[in-house]
Amino acid sequence: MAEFLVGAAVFILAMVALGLMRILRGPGDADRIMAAQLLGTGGVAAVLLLGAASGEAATADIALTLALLAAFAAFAFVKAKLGQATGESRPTDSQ
Amino acid sequence: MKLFLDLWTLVGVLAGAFFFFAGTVGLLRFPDSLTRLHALSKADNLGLGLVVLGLLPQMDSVAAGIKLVGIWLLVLLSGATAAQWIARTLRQSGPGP
Amino acid sequence: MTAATLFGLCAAVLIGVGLYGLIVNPHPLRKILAFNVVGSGVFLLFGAIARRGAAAGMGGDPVPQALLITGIVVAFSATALAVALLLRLFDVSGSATLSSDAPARPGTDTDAR
Amino acid sequence: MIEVLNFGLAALILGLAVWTVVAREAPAAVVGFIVYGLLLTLVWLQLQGIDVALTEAAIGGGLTGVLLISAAVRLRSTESTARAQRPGASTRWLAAALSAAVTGALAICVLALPEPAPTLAPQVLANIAVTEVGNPITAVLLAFRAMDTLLEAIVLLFALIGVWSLAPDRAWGGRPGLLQQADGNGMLAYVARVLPPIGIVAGIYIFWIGADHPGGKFQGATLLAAMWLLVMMAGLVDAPSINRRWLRWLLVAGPLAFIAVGVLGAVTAGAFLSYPQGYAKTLILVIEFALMPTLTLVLGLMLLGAPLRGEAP
Repeated sequence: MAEFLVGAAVFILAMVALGLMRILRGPGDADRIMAAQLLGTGGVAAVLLLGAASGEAATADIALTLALLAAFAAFAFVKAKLGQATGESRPTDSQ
Repeated sequence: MKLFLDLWTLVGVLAGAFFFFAGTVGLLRFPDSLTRLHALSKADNLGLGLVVLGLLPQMDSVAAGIKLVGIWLLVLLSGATAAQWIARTLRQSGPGP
Repeated sequence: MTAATLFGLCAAVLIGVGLYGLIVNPHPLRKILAFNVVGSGVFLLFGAIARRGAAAGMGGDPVPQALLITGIVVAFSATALAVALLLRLFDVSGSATLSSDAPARPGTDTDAR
Repeated sequence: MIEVLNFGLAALILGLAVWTVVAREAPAAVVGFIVYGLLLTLVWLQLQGIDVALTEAAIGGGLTGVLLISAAVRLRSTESTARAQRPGASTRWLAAALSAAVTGALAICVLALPEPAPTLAPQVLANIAVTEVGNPITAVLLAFRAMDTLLEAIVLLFALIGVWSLAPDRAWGGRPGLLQQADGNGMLAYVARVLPPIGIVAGIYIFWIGADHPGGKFQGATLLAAMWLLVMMAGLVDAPSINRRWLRWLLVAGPLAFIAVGVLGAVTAGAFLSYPQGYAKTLILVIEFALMPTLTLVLGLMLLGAPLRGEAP
């Protein structure tokens, strides 16, 4: 069973790694963030599969941390992007 | 019983892996950013969900299983929000090619 | 090849790649990124050495592993300070360059005048 | 199958490192770096460093990503000038040669590492019973090498003071970061109400199990800081002014408690930071509890950056 679980982790990682081609191709930053998002989810799945294969219970906590922080980069990116688009100026520049 | 549980894991994990495959194909092949976003959410929701479902019988305790499901729910919540937010920036700048 | 040797060699290449980026990329933010690549390479090298020290039923030598945790947190604080410096430079001069002859946007900040 | 996984991971992180260095645009490079941090978590797992993997997942993938992506988007306009300053071919070749030499030397060192490898694991195992904690990493961090951890906490504090000192004069003592408008769409505000309760519980849980299992104050504090940032990002609360007295006291409380325990050790057990017989675990817990809010605040405030807005509303 352990061998199968590791194999599944390898397959999922290989798949999401192919998705990283989107980081190379773009065209926009949003597409790149999407690829990172996909790899984040794939990473959570891989950590869980490897943890089940090795029987190490603590790996679930790593997956938990990844899951909690998975979308933070995307939030920060959108926030910065929207801030720029609406012309939100830094106060230092406006005075 | 052991055989049935292992079979359950096999089917669940394979089905999950398939959705990751589908998500990647969509991310690479779909023509514009919004459709690619759609493909991405499938991997988030179903791919990880099915992997978690498949792994449940392999857990030692009920608490470990609950934690697993909790992780999936967290990814669902933040993934859905991130997708909605990315869509907002896309809409603002107009859908790209 | 053991995992420790494989990732040790991988770390050596990471340090080289990061060093190249640190020298060649003129943009400060890219230099910070490259520096972080060098840093993670050093950490990985240390981690590979820790893994080789597996003994007494532990998967790796716990002393270097504990130092790695310290190192990762300190590296983050250094990165945060560097980014804050860079953003301040951008606010004051309107550009983010390390070269002294670059055109600066004068008088954008009350302190700069 | 494990070999396939290890080789695949090594190839992926190398590819992403190269991408981070050569990508044309900074945001694209930063996204590459975020993914790189995520994959490093898996590498740490393969190297049996679960505690390190947890730290990397929290800081390498999470906080650093947020810090760098915001900076990259903001500095977008400066990239074209920087591109024009790219050094000539001869410099690039020299840099490549230098980097290759460094890599080669390190690779030789890796292959020539002594066999059997030196290790301190048996010593840790022999002495861990004295500290009464079950996680060897925690024992190293807070008993055997407690001095390092104390200095680290102080370094973090100094880095924060460094960030703050970059404030324009009139904003000194004000609120750090930009004013975040409340999210009109409501989606982020929704997540910022639902996620933090779970995240705070998870952060305290990871902090608490750190005594006996992988986990600890750094990882837990990172999660708490991230939840705080989320609430601020959604505009639900504003960042505190940095001249608030409670804030400053909490920032120094951790290191001060640590030093106090150290001095106590000097008086009762004969050396700075040594714990009197039978009180090791209690004192370790005191230090950890005092450091937790300090670390949370320092990590969160460092991401917010220098104060930019004056005290006035």
